[in-house]
Amino acid sequence: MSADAAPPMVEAIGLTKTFAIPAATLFGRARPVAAAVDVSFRIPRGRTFGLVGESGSGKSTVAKLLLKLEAPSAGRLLVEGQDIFAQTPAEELAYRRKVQAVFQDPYGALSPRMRADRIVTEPLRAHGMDRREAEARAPELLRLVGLPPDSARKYPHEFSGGQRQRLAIARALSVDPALLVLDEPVSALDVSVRAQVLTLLREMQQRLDLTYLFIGHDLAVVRYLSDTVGVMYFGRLVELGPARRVLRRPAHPYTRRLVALAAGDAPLGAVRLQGELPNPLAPPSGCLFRTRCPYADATCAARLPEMRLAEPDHLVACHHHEAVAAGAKAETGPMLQEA
Amino acid sequence: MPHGEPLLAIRGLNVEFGLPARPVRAVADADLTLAPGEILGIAGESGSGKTTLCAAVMRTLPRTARVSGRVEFAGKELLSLPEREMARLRGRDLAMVLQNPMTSLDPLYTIGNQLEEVLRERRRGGGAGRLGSAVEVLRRVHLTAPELRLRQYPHQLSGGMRQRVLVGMATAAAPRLLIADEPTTALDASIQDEILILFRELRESAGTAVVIVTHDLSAIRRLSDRVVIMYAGRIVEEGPTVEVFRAPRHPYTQALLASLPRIEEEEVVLQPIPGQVPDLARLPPGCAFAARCPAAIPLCREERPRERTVGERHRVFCWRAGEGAA
Amino acid sequence: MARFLLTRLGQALVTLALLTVLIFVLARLTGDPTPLVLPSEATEADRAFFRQQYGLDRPVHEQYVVFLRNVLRGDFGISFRYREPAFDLVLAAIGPTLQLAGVSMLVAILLGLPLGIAAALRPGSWLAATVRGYASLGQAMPTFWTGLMLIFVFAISIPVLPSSGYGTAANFVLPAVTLGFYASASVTMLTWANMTEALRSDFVQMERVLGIPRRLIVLKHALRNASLPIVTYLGLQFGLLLGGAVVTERVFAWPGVGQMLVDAILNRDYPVVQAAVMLTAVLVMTINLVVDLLYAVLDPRVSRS
Amino acid sequence: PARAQARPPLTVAIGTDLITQDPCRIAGGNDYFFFANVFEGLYGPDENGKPAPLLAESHTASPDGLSYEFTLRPNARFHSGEPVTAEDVRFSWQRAVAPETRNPRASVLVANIADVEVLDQRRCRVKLKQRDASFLDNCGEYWYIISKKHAEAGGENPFDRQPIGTGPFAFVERRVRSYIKLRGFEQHWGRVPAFGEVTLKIIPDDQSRVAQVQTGESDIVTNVPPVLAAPLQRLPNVQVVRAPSFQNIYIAINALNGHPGLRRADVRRALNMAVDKAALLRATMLGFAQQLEQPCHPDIFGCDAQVTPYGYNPDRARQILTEAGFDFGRPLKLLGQGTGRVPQARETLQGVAAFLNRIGIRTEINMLDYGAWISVYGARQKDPSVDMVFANFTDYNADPSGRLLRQVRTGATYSWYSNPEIDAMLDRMNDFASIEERRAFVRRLFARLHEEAPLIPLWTVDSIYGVGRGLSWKPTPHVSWPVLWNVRRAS
Amino acid sequence: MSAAAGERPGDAGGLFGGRIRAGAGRPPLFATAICLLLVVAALGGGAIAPYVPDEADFTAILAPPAWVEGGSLAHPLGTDQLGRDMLSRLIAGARISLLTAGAAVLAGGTVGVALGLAAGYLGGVVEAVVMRVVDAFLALPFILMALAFVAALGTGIGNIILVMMLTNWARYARLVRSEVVSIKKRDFVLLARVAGLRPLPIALRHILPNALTSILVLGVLDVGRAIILESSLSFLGLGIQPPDVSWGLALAEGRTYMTVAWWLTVWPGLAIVLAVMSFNALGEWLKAGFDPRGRL
Ligand SMILES: Nc1ncnc2c1ncn2[C@@H]1O[C@H](COP(=O)(O)OP(=O)(O)OP(=O)(O)O)[C@@H](O)[C@H]1O
Ligand SMILES: Nc1ncnc2c1ncn2[C@@H]1O[C@H](COP(=O)(O)OP(=O)(O)OP(=O)(O)O)[C@@H](O)[C@H]1O
Ligand SMILES: [Mg+2]
Ligand SMILES: [Mg+2]
Repeated sequence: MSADAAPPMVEAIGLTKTFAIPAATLFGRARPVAAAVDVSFRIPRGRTFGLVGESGSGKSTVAKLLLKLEAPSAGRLLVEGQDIFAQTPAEELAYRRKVQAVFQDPYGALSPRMRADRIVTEPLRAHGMDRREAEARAPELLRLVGLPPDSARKYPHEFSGGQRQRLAIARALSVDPALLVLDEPVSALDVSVRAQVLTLLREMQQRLDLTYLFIGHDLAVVRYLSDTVGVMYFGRLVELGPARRVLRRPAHPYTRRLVALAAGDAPLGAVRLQGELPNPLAPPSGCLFRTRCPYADATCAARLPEMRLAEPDHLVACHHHEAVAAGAKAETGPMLQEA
Repeated sequence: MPHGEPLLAIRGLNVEFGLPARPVRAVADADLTLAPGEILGIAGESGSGKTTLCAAVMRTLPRTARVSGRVEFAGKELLSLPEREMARLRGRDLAMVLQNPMTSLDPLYTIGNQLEEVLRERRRGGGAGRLGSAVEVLRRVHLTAPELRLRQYPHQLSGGMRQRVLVGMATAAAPRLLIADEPTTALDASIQDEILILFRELRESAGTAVVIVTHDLSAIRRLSDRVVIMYAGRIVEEGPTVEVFRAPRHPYTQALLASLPRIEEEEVVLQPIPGQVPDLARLPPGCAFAARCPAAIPLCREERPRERTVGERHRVFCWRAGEGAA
Repeated sequence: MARFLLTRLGQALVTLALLTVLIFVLARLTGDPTPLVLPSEATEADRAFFRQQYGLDRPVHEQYVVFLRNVLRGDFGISFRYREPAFDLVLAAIGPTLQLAGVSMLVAILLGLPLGIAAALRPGSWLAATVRGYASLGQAMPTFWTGLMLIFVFAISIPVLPSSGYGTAANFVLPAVTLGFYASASVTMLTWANMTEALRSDFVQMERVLGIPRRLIVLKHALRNASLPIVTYLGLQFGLLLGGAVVTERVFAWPGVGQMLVDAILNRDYPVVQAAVMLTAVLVMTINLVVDLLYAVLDPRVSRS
Repeated sequence: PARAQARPPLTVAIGTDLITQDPCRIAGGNDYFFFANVFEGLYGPDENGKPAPLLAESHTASPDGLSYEFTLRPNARFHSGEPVTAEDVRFSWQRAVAPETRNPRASVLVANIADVEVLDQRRCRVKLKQRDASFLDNCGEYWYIISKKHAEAGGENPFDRQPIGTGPFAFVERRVRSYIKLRGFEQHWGRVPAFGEVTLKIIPDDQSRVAQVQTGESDIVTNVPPVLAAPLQRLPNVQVVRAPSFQNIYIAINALNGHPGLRRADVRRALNMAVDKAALLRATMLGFAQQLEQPCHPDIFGCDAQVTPYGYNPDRARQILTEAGFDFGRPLKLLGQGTGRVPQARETLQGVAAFLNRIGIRTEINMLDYGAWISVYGARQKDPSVDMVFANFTDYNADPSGRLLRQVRTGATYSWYSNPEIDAMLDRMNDFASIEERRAFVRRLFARLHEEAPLIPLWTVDSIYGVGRGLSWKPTPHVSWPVLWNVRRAS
Repeated sequence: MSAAAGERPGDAGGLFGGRIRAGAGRPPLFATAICLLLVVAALGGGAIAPYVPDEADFTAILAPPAWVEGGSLAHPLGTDQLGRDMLSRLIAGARISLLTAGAAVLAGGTVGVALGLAAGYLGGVVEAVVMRVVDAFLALPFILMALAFVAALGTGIGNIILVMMLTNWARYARLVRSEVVSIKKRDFVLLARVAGLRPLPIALRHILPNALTSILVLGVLDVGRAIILESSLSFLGLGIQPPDVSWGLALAEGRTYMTVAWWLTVWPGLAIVLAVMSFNALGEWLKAGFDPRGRL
């Protein structure tokens, strides 16, 4: 990463978020669930940070923290060097202009009772622009994302999924944000529509010098947009590095599986993950992946692996990555029992 | 490739929704055959009628649907079968896995209860010999700790586990035909693979024919013998999987395959299909894809393309298919 | 379990505390009881004595404190009118009301569930249309009207049932049908809506394609799933029947708490009003608590993590 | 034949439950029905409603009217079997005025008793503080004779447990708000009922109650509203029995502080002329009432004065009003009862309003529930925003003093009228030793009141009973709560 | 441009899904006609009634309807116990019945919605307080409130409305709160927060419009309920008071004449039944249209 004097757009330092799950169980007692633990990364201005990982691994939690929809349990989150959880109301308002978001579900993201022009200009209005002026900017915003100007007067249900996602992007762009949080923005879309939206996102980034936090399941898609990639497993970052390197030569056994599966042309059944998913309410000791890791041994059950440099700029949290990379580690199968 | 008497033969199937004055033809003039033990993949744009087609075969369409045509299963015409007999076929000879695994199990009963219920029904149908116990069914779908699972409720299982339970139920009696509607969409890549492997095993062990509907083209490529591509309610291309993926003949199939992310010189390349899906209630007179087709000629907009055979069991509905790939 | 119960009990206590204020204020809103309790011959001294005897001459907030203190001891005071402990009077009346509400509920369920299910199974049929008509009629007919009609038909024209009164099993029929008919209307609609939804759910589709017999699908799966909101509603409805059956009780001379409450309000008999409302409120809240527990039994998602 | 000896049961449907079983705490309402059947006084109404000796066999009054000597019947017994003694009579008075009992009704009669002397086992002397011509009349309903022994032995509330009296029916059991069971008292001194077990069912709703006699579930229903009586008459198995009552329906006029015009007697007379009572009675009461020209029924003592009825004369009424400079611009505010203790209360007031409208007076009706209504009607300070009140007043007995003192005396509970001349006459009313002298005086008083027109008398409603065909019964007239002892099986 | 493209059945996102149709299919014709008729009657009131509705005519008491023996065309639906024209009373009654029911529902709805919105969106102490009060009101017998207020304030139309409002609002508050709790977790609300909107605009612009359908449906169904409620109050003598006339009052007053003059109860009874059925049918239709899952 470049050693710019200016602070990076985003810097997360030891970010942790635990949820208490109370009422989900009528008769149980509240138990903490760690959704994100000790997550640290930086996103330079104008770049994309891709976040991948299994369902429920805490990707959206990181996104929500960045959007200030949740407050962290520990750790700091700096945007342009400023801690976003220590802001005055005025600073917060300014911050709200700087950061916008697009979510996964194109059906749920738009108020079904609002017209397109009001949807895309709502952030402007929230930041004090008067209605006439704001709505005058609607056609321009719609054009920006490739929607015809006559769509201004339509309601969300009159748009297709891909078009809705465009609307959501137009709205996010309306206040000239510097940072866009994209939480699986294309997962719900058809292959062909997905391609449309992705090209649009890339084009916008280049045109407006945007910084992206991009969350996705599809590694090819992540790779298409991202400069840096973080891999999460059960709340922790297990691998972090330049997108190409991580996705071509993964260091962590979990990432290896992901990449192998995503390759897609491997014959059916060639790559199989064994073992059990860890229970978030009673996480295993040591390395969280050991219950499914083919290389697990006693060390893994005893100690939590630290993030270590695998290569320059490429961090991995695995006790055995050198041995595995060298092909020197034999597959022992997952460790299901406690050490 | 299995030959002989087809297991399933769909002839001129039409399914309409909405007001008769302004019908939505979710499936139009579909012709399709399936041999015993064959695996068929169906892909296509969202809303192109894939689910509707499957539901028509299972006769589980909502009452508002108007169905015409013929669906023959092992020589029986299904559409005119009394509901009683149809119910007897379901589950035993014809089974289906629905689109959404998260909600396809009754949340109020244990897995064991629901599985037993299915098994009881199968035994009554006379399939007793090959059934085995509930535990065995779960073991067959590679579920860990099956005894425990039987005592658990659906919400205590992950999506992948539920999906496997459903597949186990649907395949308990080794049906002759299994229809799986997007069985893997909601799943992790790793679990996705598990399910596909299961289908393969089922065909191998019991000779079950499988129809799999999915957006995931790589799943189709790896699993199925034959593939059907649908667009706007119509089958636009059908052929052996290898051949269609190698040399797609319909411009939509070509565009669909091209829109998958591709890696060229270390860069990921995307090629979206321009334009929008047409409104099913207001289809143009000619080819529905014409408006987005780079190879469209005036004829495409005026007249609906006829079927054209371009290889062994490979047919395509495109005026320009004969001229070689566009 | 314990935690849930404690939370719910805590909430119920807060609600009860609020209720004491509401009830106290509402009772006093009705006006001065003196002219109603004392005959017109009463002298000013008689009136003053009466007020002093029941503490009505003290400032309202003091009266409230006294009331609260007594309630905490389970003492709701002496009825102005009957000069008996209000609580005993109400206790005697709550039995008949509970019985009537229970039987009506049963009638409502026995009528409403099958009708709602039948209509849900055959959308758009004449049966569904009939059920809709039935339910609308049930909602639209004031209970006094239904009750009087039933008396005319089944006690006078075809004398097979007692017209009114309380005591024997036969006495239950007409009032229970009157109330049950009214309550069954909403039970029908609710069952219909929830059954329709349950029948549309994915697991019902799944069971269909698995060849599970229709009877099982409907009765075992769809109905149980549909019953969750119905159970909640029945709890509320039961509360409504407890406090709201006044009209029916009156028409059928049912010695229940609803009628007693009306009489007490009309006679400004504060202690009885307060006792009656408190007791029904506690009952209503208890029933809703039971319903919540029942819900947890019916729905494993709630009870098992 | 042997079985016919056992006396049959009787079921009566009544409208409201008892408030108390203790005769010293009597509060009103239906309680009288119970007390009249289970208890007795020294005097009381006979079968024709006239005061007659009950527990007393005879009496003599002193010439100054301040002392009465009663002789008890030798065969008068309590339900417990004990004979009634003079000591019991004295005790009954003492308990009625005892501060612990504090019965407001005691003020009417018992308060005027200075002392009761026991002369011997069967004789006693009652001394009055003031001369009171209505004393004997009032004896019946305010001075129920109770057993000293029972009262003193019975603990805290002896009558709540077991109300022992001397009446033709003895208490058996009661289920609150459901029924009261009595039994015919065979040892009664004279009025032995023809029935064994008597059940008083409590059925509050009029229609449901009337249905009881139609279905044969009850033999008698009380308080049949006129509208339900009419169709009942046509039924083969039911007879409608009516008896004149003393329940007076009238419109009180606010002559104190309401519409200024109402302070003039000529205006009030004109209002009397404006209402077609006969038509209103036919329409609302379907004939089940006795139209009144004076403030009370002619059977009331002294209320038989020959006065000229106002008649229905709207033109004359309007003319008088115009001449009197009546302010037609200000509407008259009418207060009525919304919850029915009086049959057809709403219709009656609406009818009156309609007649007033007809002569050009605008009206505003305000209906209140009984409690709110009585708070306004009986308030010490009369509400100036009320001009007329629909009211009912039930005479206790044939003596008019009780009601006149409440209805028209200055400052009385229900008086919306004030006139020193009338007040002076009222003060003198009971102070007569000679009945004839008193009658002449009371007639004069009523004649004056007719001229003064402090109210618009309408009618006395009939007590209407539905009685099964198998029974014959002539209810005692002029009592709202008849004794059932004379119900007989029709032969 | 395709409206339905990408739209899948069951994908409409539940209660507030993308697809908003004004009702499912055609509106119920008969019900709509009845409702229109009622509105006309209510608006026209005395102007279209042939007689003054509370004018007594002692020469024509209890005249039967025109087609019954003894009836005349002067009073097509007959007259009541004071000789008042039934038709005129029905028309005048429509006004008061609908006014009281409508106003009660509107007022109760407004208060309930506002409090439910506040409770659901703000949560915390506000929610705790409001919901406990709601519980308390739901546990109070309706009849107590009605009687207490009527006894205290008298029986004017305003008071009847007030009473019905007081007995109604809690149900709305409860409904709205539960709606809000689920809506506020939806993406578009989160995104509105991301956009920098403050609580009040979010509540009013994003949450309320989406809860509106169920509120509306409850409201429409409630109008019928309120008419019945008012008639029950009249039965107890505490409803609308003369000279005002409502169907409930007419029914309650006329019920003693049931055996003498059936038309006194049948007409108002019929009016109530028709009105309630029509409102319910309209409500059902609205609900079916707004809510693909048909939740109550
Ligand atoms: N509000 C909440 N309360 C309790 N637990 C929560 C909450 N939000 C998230 N979690 C839990 O935190 C963990 C991480 O959730 P998160 O949504 O961040 O996962 P994700 O990586 O985005 O998954 P997906 O790929 O499925 O979107 C999960 O176990 C989830 O159940
Ligand atoms: N019950 C219905 N009523 C009306 N239209 C319907 C109904 N079911 C399906 N359709 C329409 O029929 C068309 C085909 O739907 P279908 O669900 O078969 O598509 P699909 O190919 O399975 O799409 P997806 O990939 O999104 O599952 C769509 O346009 C849909 O809107
Ligand atoms: Mg997520
Ligand atoms: Mg589908």
